[in-house]
Amino acid sequence: MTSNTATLSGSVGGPSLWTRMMSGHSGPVCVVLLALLVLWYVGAVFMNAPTQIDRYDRADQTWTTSQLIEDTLAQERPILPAPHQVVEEMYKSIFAIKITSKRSLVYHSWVTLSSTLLGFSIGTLLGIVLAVGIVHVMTLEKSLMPWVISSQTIPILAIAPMVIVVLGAIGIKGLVPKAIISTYLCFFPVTISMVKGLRSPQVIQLDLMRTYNASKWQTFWQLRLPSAMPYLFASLKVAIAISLVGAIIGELPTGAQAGLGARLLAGSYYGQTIQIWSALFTAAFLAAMMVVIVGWCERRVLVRMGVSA
Amino acid sequence: MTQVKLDKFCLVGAVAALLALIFPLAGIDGDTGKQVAFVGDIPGLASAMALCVIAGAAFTWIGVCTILHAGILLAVAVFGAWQAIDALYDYGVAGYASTGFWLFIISLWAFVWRAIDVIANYHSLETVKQQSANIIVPIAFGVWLLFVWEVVVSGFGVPQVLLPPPSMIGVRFVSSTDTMMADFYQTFVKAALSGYVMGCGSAFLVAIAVDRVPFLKRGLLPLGNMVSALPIIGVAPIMVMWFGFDWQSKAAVIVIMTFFPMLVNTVTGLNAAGKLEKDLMATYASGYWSTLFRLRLPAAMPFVFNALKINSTLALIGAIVAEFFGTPIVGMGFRISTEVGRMNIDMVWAEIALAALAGTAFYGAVAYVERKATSWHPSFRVRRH
Amino acid sequence: ADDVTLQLKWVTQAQFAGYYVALDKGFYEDADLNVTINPGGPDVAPPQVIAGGGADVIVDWMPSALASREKGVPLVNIAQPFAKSGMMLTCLKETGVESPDDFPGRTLGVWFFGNEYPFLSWMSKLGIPTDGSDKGVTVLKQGFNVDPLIQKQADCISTMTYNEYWQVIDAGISADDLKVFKYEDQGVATLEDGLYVLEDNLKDPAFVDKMARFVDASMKGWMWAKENPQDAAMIVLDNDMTGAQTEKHQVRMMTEVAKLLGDSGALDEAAYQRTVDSLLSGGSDPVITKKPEGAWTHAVTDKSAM
Amino acid sequence: MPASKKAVVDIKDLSLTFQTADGPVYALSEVDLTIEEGDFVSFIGPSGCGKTTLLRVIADLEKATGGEISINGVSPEAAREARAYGYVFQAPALLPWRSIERNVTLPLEIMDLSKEERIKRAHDALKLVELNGFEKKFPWQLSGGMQQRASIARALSFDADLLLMDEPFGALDEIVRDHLNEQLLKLWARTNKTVAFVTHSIPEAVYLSSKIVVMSPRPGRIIDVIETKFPKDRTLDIRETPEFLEIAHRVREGLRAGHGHDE
Amino acid sequence: MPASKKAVVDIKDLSLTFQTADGPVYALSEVDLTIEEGDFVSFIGPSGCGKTTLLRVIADLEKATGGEISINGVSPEAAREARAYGYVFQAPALLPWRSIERNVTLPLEIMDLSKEERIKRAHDALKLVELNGFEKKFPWQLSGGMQQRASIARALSFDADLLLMDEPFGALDEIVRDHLNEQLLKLWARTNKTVAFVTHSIPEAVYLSSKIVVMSPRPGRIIDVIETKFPKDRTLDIRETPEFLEIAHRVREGLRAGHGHDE
Ligand SMILES: Nc1ncnc2c1ncn2[C@@H]1O[C@H](COP(=O)(O)OP(=O)(O)OP(=O)(O)O)[C@@H](O)[C@H]1O
Ligand SMILES: Nc1ncnc2c1ncn2[C@@H]1O[C@H](COP(=O)(O)OP(=O)(O)OP(=O)(O)O)[C@@H](O)[C@H]1O
Ligand SMILES: Cc1ncc(C[n+]2csc(CCO)c2C)c(N)n1
Ligand SMILES: [Mg+2]
Ligand SMILES: [Mg+2]
Repeated sequence: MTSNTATLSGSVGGPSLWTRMMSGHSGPVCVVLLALLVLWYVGAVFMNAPTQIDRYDRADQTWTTSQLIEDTLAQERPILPAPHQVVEEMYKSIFAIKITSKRSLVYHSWVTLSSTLLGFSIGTLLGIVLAVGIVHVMTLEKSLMPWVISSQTIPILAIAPMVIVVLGAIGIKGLVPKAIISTYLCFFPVTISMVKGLRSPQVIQLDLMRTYNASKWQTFWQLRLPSAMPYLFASLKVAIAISLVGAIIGELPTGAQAGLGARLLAGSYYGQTIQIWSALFTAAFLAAMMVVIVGWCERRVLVRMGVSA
Repeated sequence: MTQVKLDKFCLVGAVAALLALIFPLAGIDGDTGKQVAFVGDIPGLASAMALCVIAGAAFTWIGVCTILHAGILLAVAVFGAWQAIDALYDYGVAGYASTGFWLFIISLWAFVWRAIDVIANYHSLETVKQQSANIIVPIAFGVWLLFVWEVVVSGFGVPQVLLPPPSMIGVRFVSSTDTMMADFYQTFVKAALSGYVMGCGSAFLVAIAVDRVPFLKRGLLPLGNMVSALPIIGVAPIMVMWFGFDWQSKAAVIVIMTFFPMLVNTVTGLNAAGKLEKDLMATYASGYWSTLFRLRLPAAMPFVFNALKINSTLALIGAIVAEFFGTPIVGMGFRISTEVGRMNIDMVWAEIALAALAGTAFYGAVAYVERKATSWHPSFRVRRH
Repeated sequence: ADDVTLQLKWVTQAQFAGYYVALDKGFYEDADLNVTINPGGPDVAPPQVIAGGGADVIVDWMPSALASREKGVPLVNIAQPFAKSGMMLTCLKETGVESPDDFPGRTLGVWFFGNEYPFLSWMSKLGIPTDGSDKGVTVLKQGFNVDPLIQKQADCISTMTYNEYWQVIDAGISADDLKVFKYEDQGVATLEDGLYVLEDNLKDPAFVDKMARFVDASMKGWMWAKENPQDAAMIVLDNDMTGAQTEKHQVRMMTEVAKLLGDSGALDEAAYQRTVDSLLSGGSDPVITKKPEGAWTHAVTDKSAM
Repeated sequence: MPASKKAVVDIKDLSLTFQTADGPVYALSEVDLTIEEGDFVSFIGPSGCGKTTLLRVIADLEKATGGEISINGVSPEAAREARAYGYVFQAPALLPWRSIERNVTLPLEIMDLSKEERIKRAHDALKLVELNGFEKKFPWQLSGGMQQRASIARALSFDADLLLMDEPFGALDEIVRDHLNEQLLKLWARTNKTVAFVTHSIPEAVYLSSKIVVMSPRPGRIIDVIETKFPKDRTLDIRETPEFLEIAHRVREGLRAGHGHDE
Repeated sequence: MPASKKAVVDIKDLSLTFQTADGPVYALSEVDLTIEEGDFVSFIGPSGCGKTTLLRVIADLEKATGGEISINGVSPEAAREARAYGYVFQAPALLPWRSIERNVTLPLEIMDLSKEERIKRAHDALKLVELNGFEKKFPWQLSGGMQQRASIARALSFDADLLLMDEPFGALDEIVRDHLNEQLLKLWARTNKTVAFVTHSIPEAVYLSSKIVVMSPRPGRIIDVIETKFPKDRTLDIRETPEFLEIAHRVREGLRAGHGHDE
């Protein structure tokens, strides 16, 4: 790291770039990434070593440590694939292949992303609507809330096939069933947070609206919703990640024909760890991108709401 | 005010019950070509419908004002529900239910909803009364949901391999307690709880570390997003590969699932303290840790509990789902996937019910602690408006 | 053309090559059928799908189909393309497992989700408890792949002759290092991939006719696939939406699957009887409790033979 | 009391007890009071004696636990629903995500006034409290006194017939305070509004009011009601009149008695 | 000025500009001021003139954009870290999750005092502001004035040599205010503390201070510094002395000039 610092600052003639980089996001991310990368390589060597040694033994082959390290990082089905293997696979399946091809991760990402986005939109809407109902209607709070919670304790993977079958039987196929499963998973964090957020206005602020005899609706728009914004965005970041997971889960019972879920499944079915990891990383990357977008919206909204930087 | 306010729900209930008496109760049997059953043949059901018409009409006028009224409505509804079940199973309406039957169910729905509404808005200074009202509402609502489920499944003749009626699930639940206890111990106690504690705990600590070291905040948080988004079904096989078949791999999956919600909420919460309060601490030259414990953590608590609540449900789901990818032959997830394959869907639902029960209780416990720990938060105060 | 929806038991692979070939080569079209093939997966239960109206005909294993029949899904076998079982238990030689006598105390990987019946009846025939006790075996619910064997989390795992076995080989373990127990050889084989429909539908002659044409065309597909394993594998690959299958693996699978196929699609009554007996003899926990009635018919295969 | 005058606030034997974790707090007890149309009533009393609570009961923000109260002949709830009053809270209670201007237009939005009307009213009200030029600032960019003034502007823009003001000028310097006192008096003289006004300043109370209510603490009671006879269009000069000083003295004595009562 | 006295606060040509979305706000400009040990300095000026800002700069809660400032000879930051001052904010700033007593003991906890010592000091401070009996209540169960007093008690219990008080008595009635004025004077006379005190009340400023700083707004400037010659152990009687009235007049004139300057 230190030599890195030296060359970097030396080459641009001053420490300013370095400090500027480190005070932004990219610099720290790179450093942390680098650290993780090193850890990962070490981990890969250690986790893959036993099977590799096993293989040497079976082949009655003698081996040296450097050879071992080299081989553990180049296995076909490693327990933990090395970063460069994953990158290589991702490069192959993202850039080296036509994006319309079934082997292109871009194609599969798009399949998953479309149901994620649909599910996320419906889920967010549903989550907010439920929260609004719960905050405003005492009966709903007392009767519905416990069941909303219970609904989340139902293992979705168990009922996803039944959902798909039932929806399929009434003619709903394709994108929608997957989106529904994604909705089911992601509406909950939104509901919980929004219930909290919509109840977070100060007592005096609620009193103020009351003196205006503001309708529930007006109090909602003018006071409750703005106060709930920090809660909403925190939950949206969680929800978008979860809705991606939901979309992937939804892909399994449809015969896992396409999408990142199908890739994951096919990968684990054939023990192709590299394929699993590259699908996994693509999914994580997608989610991170979406979280970044939500974060960007959050900042825009907060700035409009006059929150100081 | 001289004008009488008509109670809409009771009106709907009365009218629906009246129509239920007129419309056919059941459809035509495909084999015999005859109507399956008539209201006239079932005295219990007929009287229940008549009762609904009378009670509905009466309450439409006088309104449902007191707990006693609500109780009477509930009692009428319970009697009606009992008769409806009777008609389904003893008079062969199951699978052939028609307009009349469903109208009757709608009538019952109107009564139940109105009664629940009244009880939910009940206020009493006596805590015992208030609390029993608070408990009755979700239970009545839940029992009602189960009833609707039973009636819809039986009434439409849904194949039980798709969705069994709750009565069947209940029988299964009671008759397989041994298996279910073992599954529960494996999945909930061993896997879910330990994963939850480790996941939430580590995320909390990381959140504090991230907050303490701005470098990490900027470097780790964006990557944390990515970890959270690792889809469980991709991670679970890997965890089984790494940590073996037993509960440890499930706990690992849960750690990954619960980590991010906790991280995001805690980091958000740590920034929730007001500017004035921060200034106050600054005037005391309060050190980092002192400010953390005295100001920022208390202010963060509402957010932290948010995450704890969300995670309480995620943990159980995670444990169950992870068991789909390899387990010893015990556990709720194992049982669910195996029994689906065996077409024992009632057992599947019994396990799901157990999961829901455990998860809800878990959530309830967290919510209870939240209420105790953050009673100062505006959301727990002043609920008059 | 008549619409037919076929629900497979597993993902798109050469195990189902016959149907894909029939679709691809226009055999179905020739029979005036408009066939949709839905792949299955680890959590798709074909009996559930057909009961929910999601398919007209399904591919299932007989133990699972008969168990479902007892649970109220009236499945009837109308054809049995696979005459032989491809199930095996594959052990690492180095663990010292030589014969079934060595099983007690071992950890065995087993597929569940309705695929555990053959294993359970085998164990009950051997008199080995599966509860993890000293004299019994410890059973693991095996996941999707062969990792438990390679990582030595299990002494033996379930494999199919046409699939997982080759994955073990691909993982760098030579055939010499493995000890396999074929269910066929152990005399506990049960019938695998067959075609099943709902009993009620068979009352309708038009449906029987449709199925006859379907089975006929499917068997044509199977015969073509058997003769042209290379091309059949390519057709399967074309139909694999995940893009995850490899040509090498599918060709090999096709070759192996071909060895399991029967001469005609008709169910062999003797084999049926053997399966039923094996399932009934499941000790304290038999897979089915009574002899099934009307669980198969030759009505369809007879008609297609004409 | 001429019978022709309409009672805007009519309180009989009002009491209010807060239930807290460590026992009840008797905030108000045996309060009898009539505020007539066009009255300017000041409430004065030791800190914690129940002034805010009384105003909150009038505004239907708190429910009395005993006694009777009617506003314009109807219940406080009905009065609130008819938007019968404007309220200035003791704390500014500005919404942090709205600029000052939009904080002032908030009640007008809720009343569904047209945009021009809102802007116009906000502009006038802000000018009255000398905050013109700060329309686009956010609350946290204002000093304490300026926030207080913004909240006064908000209540004034609302233009209700009954004004409930809880220490509106507490955080202001003498000059601004005098100026606002004057403006308030003018407004009162011009519009025949009824004002209930909490203050801690005896001169302010005497200068502004037609009636001064002196309260004593725990439980909050009314211990003196003093009517002043100054004309509505009074000026600051009256502060030097003996009548003024006499009333101020009486109020001070009442206050002192209230304190003695407590400690 | 006797050279022997130590300068506690030393400000030279201080200026502070806030950058806001719609242009800079000049909050302070060319401020020169020395506060010596044992001084009681009152700041008075129109609302929004920069009094709070100045106190915040002294407390190192805001960084000056120009000029120099030292506290006890060191930078404000170092002074803050040495816990050189106690600060009473314009708003009460009580933590909602702590009872009144625990709000008062908060700084003492931070200073790691023993539990008995904390309770004792909190008890004394609460007694001083007449809040005994409210130890176990939570902030939202207190009236506005009581909250303000709780925050004063918190600052007093801290017992720093320099007290920064931003309108501490704004929300209090005359009697309590007089009482607290007296207590504060006693404390000051007894301990030789240095006090910087923002107020809007001219009599209060004159009564309490050894030095009155009159400010004018936008940009906040010091337009007059008036020294009073009353002894430290003065009583309320001095309010009737001609000297008192003269100073009060001078302050009022200064204030008025400041206002004129602006509008
Ligand atoms: N929500 C509450 N719960 C419990 N006690 C309360 C509550 N609100 C006020 N009180 C108590 O009621 C009493 C009267 O409070 P109130 O706010 O009316 O005083 P006030 O006259 O406005 O005082 P101040 O001049 O300080 O604002 C106080 O003793 C206070 O502690
Ligand atoms: N954070 C900020 N951003 C922008 N402007 C600010 C900020 N804080 C204060 N100001 C401006 O600085 C000026 C001085 O504010 P300050 O709070 O010091 O006034 P003050 O003298 O304490 O007034 P008051 O007596 O009303 O409390 C005001 O015009 C205010 O609008
Ligand atoms: C969860 C799970 N269940 C079964 C199999 C095994 N499998 C692979 S192909 C096949 C035949 C189906 O036609 C079977 C049973 C598995 N790998 N994972
Ligand atoms: Mg008050
Ligand atoms: Mg100020």
